[in-house]
Amino acid sequence: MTQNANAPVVTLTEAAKHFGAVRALDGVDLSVAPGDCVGLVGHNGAGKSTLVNLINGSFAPSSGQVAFPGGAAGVRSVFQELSLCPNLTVAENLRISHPGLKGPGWRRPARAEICAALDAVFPGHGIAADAEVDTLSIAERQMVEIAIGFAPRGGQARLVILDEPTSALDAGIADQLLAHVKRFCAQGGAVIFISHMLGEIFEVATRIVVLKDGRIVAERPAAGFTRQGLVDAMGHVATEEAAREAESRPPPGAVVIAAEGIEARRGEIVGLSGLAGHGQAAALARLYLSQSSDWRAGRAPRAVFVAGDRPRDGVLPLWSILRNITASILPRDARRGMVDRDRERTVAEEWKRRIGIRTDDLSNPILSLSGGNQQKVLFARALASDAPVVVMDDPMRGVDVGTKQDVYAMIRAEAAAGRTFLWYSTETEEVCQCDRVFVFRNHAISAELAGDQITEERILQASFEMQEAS
Amino acid sequence: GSHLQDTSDKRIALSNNYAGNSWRQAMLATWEETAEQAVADGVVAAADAYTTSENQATEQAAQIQNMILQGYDAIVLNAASPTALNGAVKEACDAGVTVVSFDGIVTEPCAWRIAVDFAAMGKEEVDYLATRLPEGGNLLEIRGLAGVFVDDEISKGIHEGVAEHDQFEIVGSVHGDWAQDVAQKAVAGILPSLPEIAGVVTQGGDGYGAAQAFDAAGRPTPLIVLGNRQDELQWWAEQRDANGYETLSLSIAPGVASLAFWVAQQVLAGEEVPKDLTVPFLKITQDTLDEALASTPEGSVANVSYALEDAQEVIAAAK
Amino acid sequence: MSFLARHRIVLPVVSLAVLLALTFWMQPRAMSYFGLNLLFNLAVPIALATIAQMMIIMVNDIDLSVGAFVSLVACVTATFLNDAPLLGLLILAALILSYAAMGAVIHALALPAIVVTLGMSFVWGGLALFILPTPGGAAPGWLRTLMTVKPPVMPMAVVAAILIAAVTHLLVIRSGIGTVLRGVGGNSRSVARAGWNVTALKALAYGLAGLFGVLAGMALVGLTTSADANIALRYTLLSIAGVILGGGEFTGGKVSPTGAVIGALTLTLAASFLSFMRLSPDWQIGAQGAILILVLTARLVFARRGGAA
Amino acid sequence: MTLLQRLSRPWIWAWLAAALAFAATLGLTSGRGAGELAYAALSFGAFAAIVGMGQMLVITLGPGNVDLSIPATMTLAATLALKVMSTDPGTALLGLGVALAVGLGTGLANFALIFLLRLPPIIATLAASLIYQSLAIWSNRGLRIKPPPGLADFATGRFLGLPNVAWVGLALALIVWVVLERSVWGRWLLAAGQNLRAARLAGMPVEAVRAAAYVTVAVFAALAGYLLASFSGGAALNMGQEYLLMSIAVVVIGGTSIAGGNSNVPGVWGAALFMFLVVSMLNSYGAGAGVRNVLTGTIIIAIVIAASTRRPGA
Ligand SMILES: Nc1ncnc2c1ncn2[C@@H]1O[C@H](COP(=O)(O)OP(=O)(O)OP(=O)(O)O)[C@@H](O)[C@H]1O
Ligand SMILES: Nc1ncnc2c1ncn2[C@@H]1O[C@H](COP(=O)(O)OP(=O)(O)OP(=O)(O)O)[C@@H](O)[C@H]1O
Ligand SMILES: [Mg+2]
Ligand SMILES: [Mg+2]
Repeated sequence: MTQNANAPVVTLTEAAKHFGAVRALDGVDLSVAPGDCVGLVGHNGAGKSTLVNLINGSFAPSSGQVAFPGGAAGVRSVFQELSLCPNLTVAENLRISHPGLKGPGWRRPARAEICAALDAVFPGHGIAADAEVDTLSIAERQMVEIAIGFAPRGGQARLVILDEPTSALDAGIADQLLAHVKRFCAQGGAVIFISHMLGEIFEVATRIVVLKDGRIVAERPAAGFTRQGLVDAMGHVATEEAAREAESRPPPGAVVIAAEGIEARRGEIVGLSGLAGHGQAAALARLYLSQSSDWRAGRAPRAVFVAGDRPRDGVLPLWSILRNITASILPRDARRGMVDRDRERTVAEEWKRRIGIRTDDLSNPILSLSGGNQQKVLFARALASDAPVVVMDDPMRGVDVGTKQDVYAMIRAEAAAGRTFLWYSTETEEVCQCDRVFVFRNHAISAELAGDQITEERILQASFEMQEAS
Repeated sequence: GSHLQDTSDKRIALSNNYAGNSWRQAMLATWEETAEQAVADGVVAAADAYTTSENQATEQAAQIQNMILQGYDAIVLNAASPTALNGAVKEACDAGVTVVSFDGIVTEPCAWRIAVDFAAMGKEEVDYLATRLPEGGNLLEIRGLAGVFVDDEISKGIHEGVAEHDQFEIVGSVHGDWAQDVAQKAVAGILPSLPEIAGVVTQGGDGYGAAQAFDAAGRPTPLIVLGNRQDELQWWAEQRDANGYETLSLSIAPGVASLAFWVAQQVLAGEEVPKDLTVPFLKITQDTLDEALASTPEGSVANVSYALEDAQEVIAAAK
Repeated sequence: MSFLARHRIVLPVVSLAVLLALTFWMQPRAMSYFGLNLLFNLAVPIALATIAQMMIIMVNDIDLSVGAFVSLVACVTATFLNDAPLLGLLILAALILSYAAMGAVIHALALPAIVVTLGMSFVWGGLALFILPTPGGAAPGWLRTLMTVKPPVMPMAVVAAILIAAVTHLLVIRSGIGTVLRGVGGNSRSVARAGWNVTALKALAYGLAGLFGVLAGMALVGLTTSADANIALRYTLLSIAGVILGGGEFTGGKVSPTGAVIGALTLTLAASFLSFMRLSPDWQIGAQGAILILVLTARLVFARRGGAA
Repeated sequence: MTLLQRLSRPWIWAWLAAALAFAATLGLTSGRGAGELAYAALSFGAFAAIVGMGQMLVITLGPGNVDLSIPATMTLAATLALKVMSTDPGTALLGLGVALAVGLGTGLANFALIFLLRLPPIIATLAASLIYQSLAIWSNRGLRIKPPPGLADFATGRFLGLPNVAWVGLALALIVWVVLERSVWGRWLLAAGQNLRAARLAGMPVEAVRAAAYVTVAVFAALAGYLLASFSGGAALNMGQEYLLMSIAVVVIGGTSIAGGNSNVPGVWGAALFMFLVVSMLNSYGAGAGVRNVLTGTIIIAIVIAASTRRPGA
């Protein structure tokens, strides 16, 4: 059976997916041909991940069709929530998705193939094929997962769907990925690239598709969009200008925290930066744990935590959205040890409104929310408390542009009211929102930057110094 | 006899599979008494007791193998299973160790057996009931732990007895696992669906629990055959004083461990001992109740301790 | 990462070695062909049962029915397999298949394995009582011969332990399908997304557990020469302890077959070690608990060192 | 609430099964003895329910959490309490105090092994239970001491037609239910069971919660042991044995998720009644031990399947 080289890899016609009353995807027409790099954007909960799941067969469409004119072989997905087996080695994880590796001696080709794939996408990655995945950092895991997506696996990748692949990667590694995507498409592969970082979309996409509330609201070649036009199409009122509005915050007050070599003052936003996996997240977690107790929880905690690795560190999966929001403020609002359920609902409703969690009922399970909306719940959980210190571990992972601007503003307002923020981020853009930045390299602080010193170049310089020297 | 050799350098071990009830505790106490005295008198060099943590044949088999390794000259054995220890017992015999089993005996031919005729015990219960209740009636049977040899033997004897005395009918049968609370629970559960009960046949240790269950259900207390536990005997005495209650109590005496000790000593001394010996069970009747109650420590089991002479008698009787 | 954290097998090996050294010191007779066989031959069925448990723990479940299942197999072996070998084999095969079916049902209906296996433990126990209401039966001659064979150089128990460890290591750690099975324990969603039928994989893991359970029951009868319905009930807890002692973890598909075999040997040896100590009968039971705690406390050192990485 | 939603409550199934077993038993006597049977079920179900509720709190902590020392704790608490009381009238409260102190002690010891030595709870409680068993043997050599008459009368007595022990079990159930459903502490427990790390990072005192759960189960077991010994006329070394599997069975049949983070108090009581009634039913029908075991197992699995397949989204 011969195929026209330009026949689409996948075609969706009127594809829809409903979860009960929720119309996650509401009739979508989309076709991806070899050589296409489709940038898929949309607000949190727009239906992007649902679309991906329709294409890779995780969900059957409620109505409409998903067709693969050339067969479904070679269609790969890299998921938003990491999906490697943490107990297996990198090479063994390749084995899981490569049934062709069989018989005695399968390990050698497996190691060779995954090394080649990693080298191709992320030159100089430093990941051993025999390393167990749970010893790798989250960025390294993401790299492995991407490499498995592009690996030949006994055939040839024809369409690779990347659902927010860069959310855990730092800028340098993300650039390597973007370069690889471009090469891959130039050689006739197809990619669907989902990201909330519009810069990346503009860099790789040949075509941009904007999803809004489960429908495609715009689909044009990338050149046909401006950044602002894209934001408008996604339908969020906040403008990026809001981000840099005049600062009218009082000067920082007394030192409220000094640990792990990090010092922060009252009302200050302190950033932690550096390449992913250089000890920032661990330092942050230790710092938070030292501020709270395994044994006691008072009405007024000293610090609260916003997790970035949602399934591991944040979400309480069996609970409703409501209970997830109020998890950290139970002692404060309790009466004689009993939860005040009316007050709990009031607080949760208020934060749903303030931070814009997309749900019609707070009693819905937390897992019915899209990734970005789950992240908003974690924000609400922290901000709803009165703790003077807020510790944030890459908290904007998967949050859409519009919401990000709102959250930035909210953080600045809270800081002005006297809260201190410790903010680890993999995105330089976010670090630049901070008053002071500590750059990590090899599990130690390599630079402390303040005010005007906080620029992308200075941060990169501090992150790489050692590597350049050695 | 002068033909016997000196056993003062011999070492004997007790392999016990279970310590979780008052019968076994009394057995261990009797062993300890006998052993201490025998060691002090220079009859044997050592007589150590070992108990497994779980009532399981596999664990006891391992224990026997360890005793072989430790070089004991004789192993006195209360076995978790009559057949599942045969492998280990054979290994012991092959290593030149004398094995004497009692209460829970083993079928391996190389071992000695001090058996209680459990089937006869079950039958005697029904025979007794037949003398007391000539016109017969409904019986409730309380069994022990399913799948265990003793349970099956006693039950067999009971059914044999019922076949013989056809005025009786077993209308209900429950497993009480030889535990008071389990028996009480099982009886309480089956009672509502049973017609009037004339007698209860038990395997020992369940009588008091059964009486409690009848009481709680507001039913008249039937004729319950007891099993020599002190609390049963005391309950019996109370009932007797209150309303002239009359019954029978029988069980194997825990002191049979001391008998086994002396048999092992005799074998080591070179005495010709037949492989199969029997001991009578300890029976308490209306007449001997007060005497038995007086000699039984509170919360324990009626007991007799056997001396060397008793062992020699048993051996002579079997020859 | 520390040496110990990388090689979780080191700890079980060291515990076994220390315990063995202490045993030899207290009871030099044990240091012989004959002695080693006596010390370890009853560990062979335990090791097989531990491997069976490990297959289930590998896919993130736990099996509370291993002991009852091994007892049932022992009863079948001592009766049907002895009297009518063909029928016996058929029954054993059916038991393995029913184990596989149990795995498939647990996964397909998303049932908690602990409850289903708890229920099945009653079922296996009941069936065993049907077959052998009273202890008895006899081991088939060939099985008895196999379990009492005296190979040159090393006693049967040691040879068997090495063989079991080697075969299961190849099966679970080295082979491709073993890797996928461990993947099910690590992240079954990812395995499903890669196109595997996870229900079939679970059935396979449970089927393997059933197979090793059958081997355990047969080996046990070969040693004891007969069976009863309660013969191996304690294997349930022993096998769980063995897997953990061998460096396995309850969740996440982290298991070590070699470690599991060593764990089973260690548990068996610990009991012997205690009987060599000649404690008062009151404390013999408690000492078994204490030694279990001691051996496992070594994990603490391991965890502290590993945790630093 | 629709019928379907009602059926989706996992505890309904335990109660339905208990009702069926009850009806089937009475079918044999065409209704005679209903009161007696219900009374017996409530008496004996109470013990299973009390230990079951303790076990439920621990199982709620998530996979791998279970207390296997319940039988040993029951035996040790009962043995020491009855020994201290030595059948003297007026010592019931002293005995209760001793029993609860034993529970507190074993609970703390279990948690110390789990927390300080980082032993997996299954192994820690199993190993510790052997030590408690030895302590019980050593302290009383298996002698069966009778409870003081007043205490025995209380344990076997009734109030408003229900057995006193059932009142105790119901009161505890109410307390546990309120704590789990309404209190901050209950929320912490449920959160810790879903994702311990996330709960800790949300500022919850997870170690305190874990310790409290392990102490509570031991105290409940001790109380059950004290009551059971008083009820059945003395402590025996093997008295708690059947509550090992029973405590787990009533929790899971009652609809508590074994994956943690989700517990179910009414279900524990339903399952406790069921476990008594099913054995009574099979005994009444004259089933032998083999049939009884096979049917009990089959029914347990059937309940779990029924309860789980009706759960929407499960
Ligand atoms: N299993 C589910 N049950 C109920 N609702 C669901 C489920 N999965 C997704 N949804 C809903 O479908 C909608 C689309 O979700 P989807 O995950 O596709 O969003 P997304 O565009 O990927 O968002 P994000 O950028 O935050 O990842 C959301 O409103 C979400 O709440
Ligand atoms: N890239 C590598 N990094 C680290 N160790 C390696 C590497 N390649 C091979 N080895 C080591 O070499 C040994 C042989 O490995 P390999 O898996 O290739 O053998 P094989 O012939 O494929 O055997 P099998 O069939 O058991 O997989 C292993 O012990 C492995 O640890
Ligand atoms: Mg998404
Ligand atoms: Mg290889």
